[in-house]
Amino acid sequence: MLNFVDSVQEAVSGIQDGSTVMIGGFGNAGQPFELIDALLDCGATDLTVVNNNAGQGDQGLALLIKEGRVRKMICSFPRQSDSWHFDARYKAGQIELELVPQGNLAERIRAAGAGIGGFFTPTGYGTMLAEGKETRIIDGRGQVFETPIHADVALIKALKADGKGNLVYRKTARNFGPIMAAAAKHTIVQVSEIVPVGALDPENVVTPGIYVNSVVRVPADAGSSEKVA
Amino acid sequence: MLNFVDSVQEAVSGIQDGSTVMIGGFGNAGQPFELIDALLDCGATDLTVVNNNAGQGDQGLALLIKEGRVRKMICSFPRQSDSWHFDARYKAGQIELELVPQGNLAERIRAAGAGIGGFFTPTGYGTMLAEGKETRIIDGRGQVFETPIHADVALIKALKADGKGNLVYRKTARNFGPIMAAAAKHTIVQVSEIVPVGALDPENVVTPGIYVNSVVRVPADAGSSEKVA
Amino acid sequence: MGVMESSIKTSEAPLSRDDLARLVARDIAPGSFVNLGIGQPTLVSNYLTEDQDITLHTENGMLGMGPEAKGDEIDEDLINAGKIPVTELPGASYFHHADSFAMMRGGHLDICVLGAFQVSVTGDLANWHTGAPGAIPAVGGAMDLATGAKDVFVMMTLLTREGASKIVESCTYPLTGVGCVTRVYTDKAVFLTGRGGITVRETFGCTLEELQELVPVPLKAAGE
Amino acid sequence: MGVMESSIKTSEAPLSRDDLARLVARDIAPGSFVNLGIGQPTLVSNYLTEDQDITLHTENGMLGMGPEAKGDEIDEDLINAGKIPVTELPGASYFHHADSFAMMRGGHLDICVLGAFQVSVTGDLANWHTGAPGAIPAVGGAMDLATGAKDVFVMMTLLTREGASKIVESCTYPLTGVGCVTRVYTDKAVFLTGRGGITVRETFGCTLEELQELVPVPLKAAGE
Repeated sequence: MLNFVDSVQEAVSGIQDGSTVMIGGFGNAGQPFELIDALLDCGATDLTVVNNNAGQGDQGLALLIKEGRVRKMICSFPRQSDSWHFDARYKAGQIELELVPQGNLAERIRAAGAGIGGFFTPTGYGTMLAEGKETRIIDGRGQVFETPIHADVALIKALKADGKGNLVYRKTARNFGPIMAAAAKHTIVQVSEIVPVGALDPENVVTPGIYVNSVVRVPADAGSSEKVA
Repeated sequence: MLNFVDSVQEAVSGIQDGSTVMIGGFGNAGQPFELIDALLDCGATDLTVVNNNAGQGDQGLALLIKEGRVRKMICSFPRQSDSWHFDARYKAGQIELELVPQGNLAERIRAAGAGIGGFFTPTGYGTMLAEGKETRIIDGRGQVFETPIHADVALIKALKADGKGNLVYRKTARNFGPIMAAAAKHTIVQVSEIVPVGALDPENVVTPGIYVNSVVRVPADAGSSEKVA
Repeated sequence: MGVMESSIKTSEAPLSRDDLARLVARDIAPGSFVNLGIGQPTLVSNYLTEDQDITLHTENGMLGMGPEAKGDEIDEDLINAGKIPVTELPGASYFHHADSFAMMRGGHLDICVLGAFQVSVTGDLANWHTGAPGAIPAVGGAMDLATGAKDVFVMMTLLTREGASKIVESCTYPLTGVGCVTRVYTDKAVFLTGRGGITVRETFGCTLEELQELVPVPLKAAGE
Repeated sequence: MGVMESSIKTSEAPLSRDDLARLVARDIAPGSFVNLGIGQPTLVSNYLTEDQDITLHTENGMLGMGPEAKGDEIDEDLINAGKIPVTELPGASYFHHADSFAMMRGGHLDICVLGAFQVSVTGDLANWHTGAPGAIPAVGGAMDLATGAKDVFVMMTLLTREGASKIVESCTYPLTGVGCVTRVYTDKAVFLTGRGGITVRETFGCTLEELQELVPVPLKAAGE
């Protein structure tokens, strides 16, 4: 069911301890900063978080990790120049890391949304990231079996939602949004603008409303001064 | 490499005997009628054809089958009220049929374009269409292993192409076009209109030009009077 | 096997196809995303109300499908899975075949309504192939629909023309899906399938005991 | 092991990073779709000419990426895989992460240019992880790029700061991909990998014999 809610606090209020939470974004593009802040405020803990990275600087996901609310990260690139909160927790053995090649991360998220039980891919074959995984040779190529990544909740950012929850994105801020929306049981979207039903061209809808559960409007410039460039 | 060609004849001229040819369309929507007619005229034979159906009436794919040019059909729904040419060849044992549930057909075509070596799906589990196939129970659900469907050539129809081969489609005529374009080594597209580079909004491109090899303009009303309603 | 009398709802006469479609339509929860199979299930769309705010999916690449197109509305690029020209409602969206089946197979559709040859007590569905020698098989999207939707409703007459029950202990026709059907709407009764076998929610023009005589599997009233 | 003298091309001096980028750019066939990895490979974009009509892919969801954005062009929603603000060229397109990696993993990109720690004679690539105890591993899209593109070009200095060859018999660092590299561009030579081991296409500021002294695997001139 689709709901339009008035605040990011209300949007995330149902997130339970122990949930798997997907968070959209690649770099700052498409990061639902305000929803992440609300998740921090709401107190949910023991989370498994799926994101391309593991937090940067002293904001958003990095603060969730700093506060000890993340039990496990599933990501492709945790180590960055400013990923100090993750680095500290990881070195202290206080956070679990499942490191996934970025294409496998995307395809596994897509598989969850598409009802695929698992798939074989050449990515990672013969590397330490395939250790312990099932492999087989298909058409002469070594391949690794990868499983879907499902989530309880997805937090994503889009440009506009219409009254049916249909979404469009903006430039490279699209990134993980559409596949996370489909992979999570409950998808929460922050948008810059809510438009009437019929205002989006049906040819150009990127995420159909069937994948969307909660929509909250966050004006595009809200809090942008706090963001790391 | 992308080429803009002047005729459907030129567009299909490189198709070899023994090729696997994907043909877009679901019903009349998105069927590249003129490209199919050109394929009929060019004489290529011993083809494996991938299409949702196996020809209807006395036109297009049905004529290819009538003329004995199709060695094998890979499709989900060969039997229709007017599929008499397929029916006759099939009953005479003159055409091979690989019957694939429609969702598996779509997902296997998508897998080919996406470099997936194979995947497990619940569709077909416990049915005769899974006989002889590898199965396993994943998360308590029976699943069947399905492999990608690659093609030498795809013949598809889109609404517009820009000078980079980027495509947009129209309504439910989109259907198999985008996934077939990605699954074939050589993708041939008939479009109603060719527009300059920059005329399509990058947010709304459905098939990026990387998947397109030959584009030919066929005005929307050309030959439409011959089509079955 | 005896059937206990119960207080389940009944009606004076068996339901017509349209009455059955009206009943199915009424049972669809507001706001649902629904796929209506080709044939009898398509009738359900005639009885969905605007208040219900149901979004129809057609597996050839669309959400927000409207009623059948008439006259000038007919557009050969806008058809449903039965290849019938249809219309587009405000808030619709188009997507390609893999995305459309991903939507179905990923469990995002609330309800799919299908016709059937047979349904077993454990919810197995047979609706695509008679298995007759020489018959040309054609499956379309039936297996994806059967395994993908959260709830699979079947609409059918209870009996074949020859008077045999289509509710069976075990399907004799080739299966479409295993244990996938959750409800069966027939002219004579509504059946619920699932854990613990089949139960009867209501009957139409017959008592549960009369119904039991037509159906070769033990029946009981739902909720008992 | 003796190296036969040959007539392969050479130059007076080793190549600078920019000269190397210019060489790689020149070697990219017109009309190609190319992904340039983070770091040194990004320099290649400075030397692509308009005539070449190269389309750049960035794995965070774009084809038709233009040069780095400056001043008012900077848009936080338009970045490359290195998270640097970039621009959009006419004819660009955007897509989501799974579609973007499907493009790469499905073999649709002609060339991917990557940096490396080591490349083996059979084209194994190590470029993501030193394997040092305590190091936090981070792989990003490296493994997808290495296995997905039709041709994988590596750009690197031939020697580490300590003077060890990065062309090796067998990688000692954790692998990124097996047998995936087709060419290696270094400051001292261009190497071709593939069936039959490694060959040298040209040298820069050294003879093949001098090059052989730096590299612990037997070299021969390409085409011999």
